Amino acid sequence: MKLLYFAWLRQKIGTAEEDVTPPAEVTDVAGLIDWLRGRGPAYAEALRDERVVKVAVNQEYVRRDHPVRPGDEIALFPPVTGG
Amino acid sequence: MKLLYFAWLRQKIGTAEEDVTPPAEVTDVAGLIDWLRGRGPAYAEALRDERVVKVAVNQEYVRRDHPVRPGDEIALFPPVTGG
Amino acid sequence: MIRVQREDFDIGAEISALTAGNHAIGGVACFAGLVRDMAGGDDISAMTLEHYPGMTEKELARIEAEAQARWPLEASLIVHRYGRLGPGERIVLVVTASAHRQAAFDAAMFLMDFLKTKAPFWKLEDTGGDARWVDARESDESALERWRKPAR
Amino acid sequence: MIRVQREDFDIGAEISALTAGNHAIGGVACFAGLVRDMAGGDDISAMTLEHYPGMTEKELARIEAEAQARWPLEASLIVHRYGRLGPGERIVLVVTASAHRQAAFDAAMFLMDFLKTKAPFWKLEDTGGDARWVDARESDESALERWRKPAR
Repeated sequence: MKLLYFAWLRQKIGTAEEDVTPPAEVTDVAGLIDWLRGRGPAYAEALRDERVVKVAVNQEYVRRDHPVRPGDEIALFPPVTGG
Repeated sequence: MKLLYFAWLRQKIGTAEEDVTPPAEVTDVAGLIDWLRGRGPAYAEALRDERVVKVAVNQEYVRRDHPVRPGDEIALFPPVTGG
Repeated sequence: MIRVQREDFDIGAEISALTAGNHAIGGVACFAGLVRDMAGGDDISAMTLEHYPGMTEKELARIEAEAQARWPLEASLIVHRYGRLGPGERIVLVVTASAHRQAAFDAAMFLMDFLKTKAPFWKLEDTGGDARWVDARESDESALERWRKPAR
Repeated sequence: MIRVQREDFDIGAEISALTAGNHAIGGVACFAGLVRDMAGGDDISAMTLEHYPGMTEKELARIEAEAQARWPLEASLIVHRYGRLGPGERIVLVVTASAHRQAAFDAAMFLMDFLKTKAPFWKLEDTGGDARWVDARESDESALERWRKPAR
């Protein structure tokens, strides 16, 4: 699946975009975030405070129990501040 | 005193502006309207329905008990419809 | 600022002139009233706006001062036209600028509500052959009610 | 209509293009957001707007469709810029046109409230040497509450 990061999440993780293949037991957004935290201190720090991490799957806002599948475009970003 | 009429009040009365000298017992707006009604059928018809006659003395909205004096500019008009 | 004029106005140019150089402004709300071609089912071919020169300017200035007192505005503008206007033509412009958007929106709504019920303008609709003075709307009067409570 | 672009926009030209020829429009409300030069006491020398291409357009279109469903709008427009912007520069434009003014005002406020909390844009403030991501405001989130009740 394709992961996208924006704003300070992008800066903390150090990349804007990556392709990942999590293990089969990662089936939803919550599981994906847990798995990402284990990928290194930059991920752990960026994803430390769950409340300020918003997630979109295939460009739609989703909750933590939303499924994630191979081929999905999954974006993680802080609360938006446009307008 | 100088009287000004606007919109359909102007059309019904047939003039936009006139100088009048009411008798001494006309001391307020209510008295002036009563006196004007007696000036002819066009005035009586134009001022028949009090509720749709707004009055400004010297360019400020006033109530019926507001004094009228020689030298005043007094405007009578229907409810406004700008904007 | 207030202006009463026969000529048309350019909304973008008015907003630019009003806000130029003031970087404390975070939001600009504006409202423009246009001549509609339908009123109560009759086609309007034109409209003539009559006003009370002198009192109009005073009332608009008074309404603007009231809005400035109620909201932290960085700038405001009211432009109202008079004379003969065709369908689609601009009649009135209200612009309010503030650090934050809600103050700008609220002040613009306030200005429009007061202008509709206090500024001495009268519309004569020409529906082709027949000319008819527009009646004041009950809903415009009742729109004032919401401003009786203290401003936020 | 929605547009996401790097370039500036001309408010007057946008409104004219949007309303041209539609004489059912009686009122046009608009809101423009500008870059303020002060944020929490620090001078902002510039701001960079990052966004999520693809999702941004989808969210703006969804928000606009929701406003169209709630109010009888004759036309609407959202333009949002991205990239680097200096103090006083225009960031966002919302325009709503309706037969009556309150629908136009309400829809414009609705669009701004949703855009502020849903459109995937992020502001990076440059306060001279130091760059800082703008925090989401609690008040923007709570501004949504008022739209929970059914529209007028």
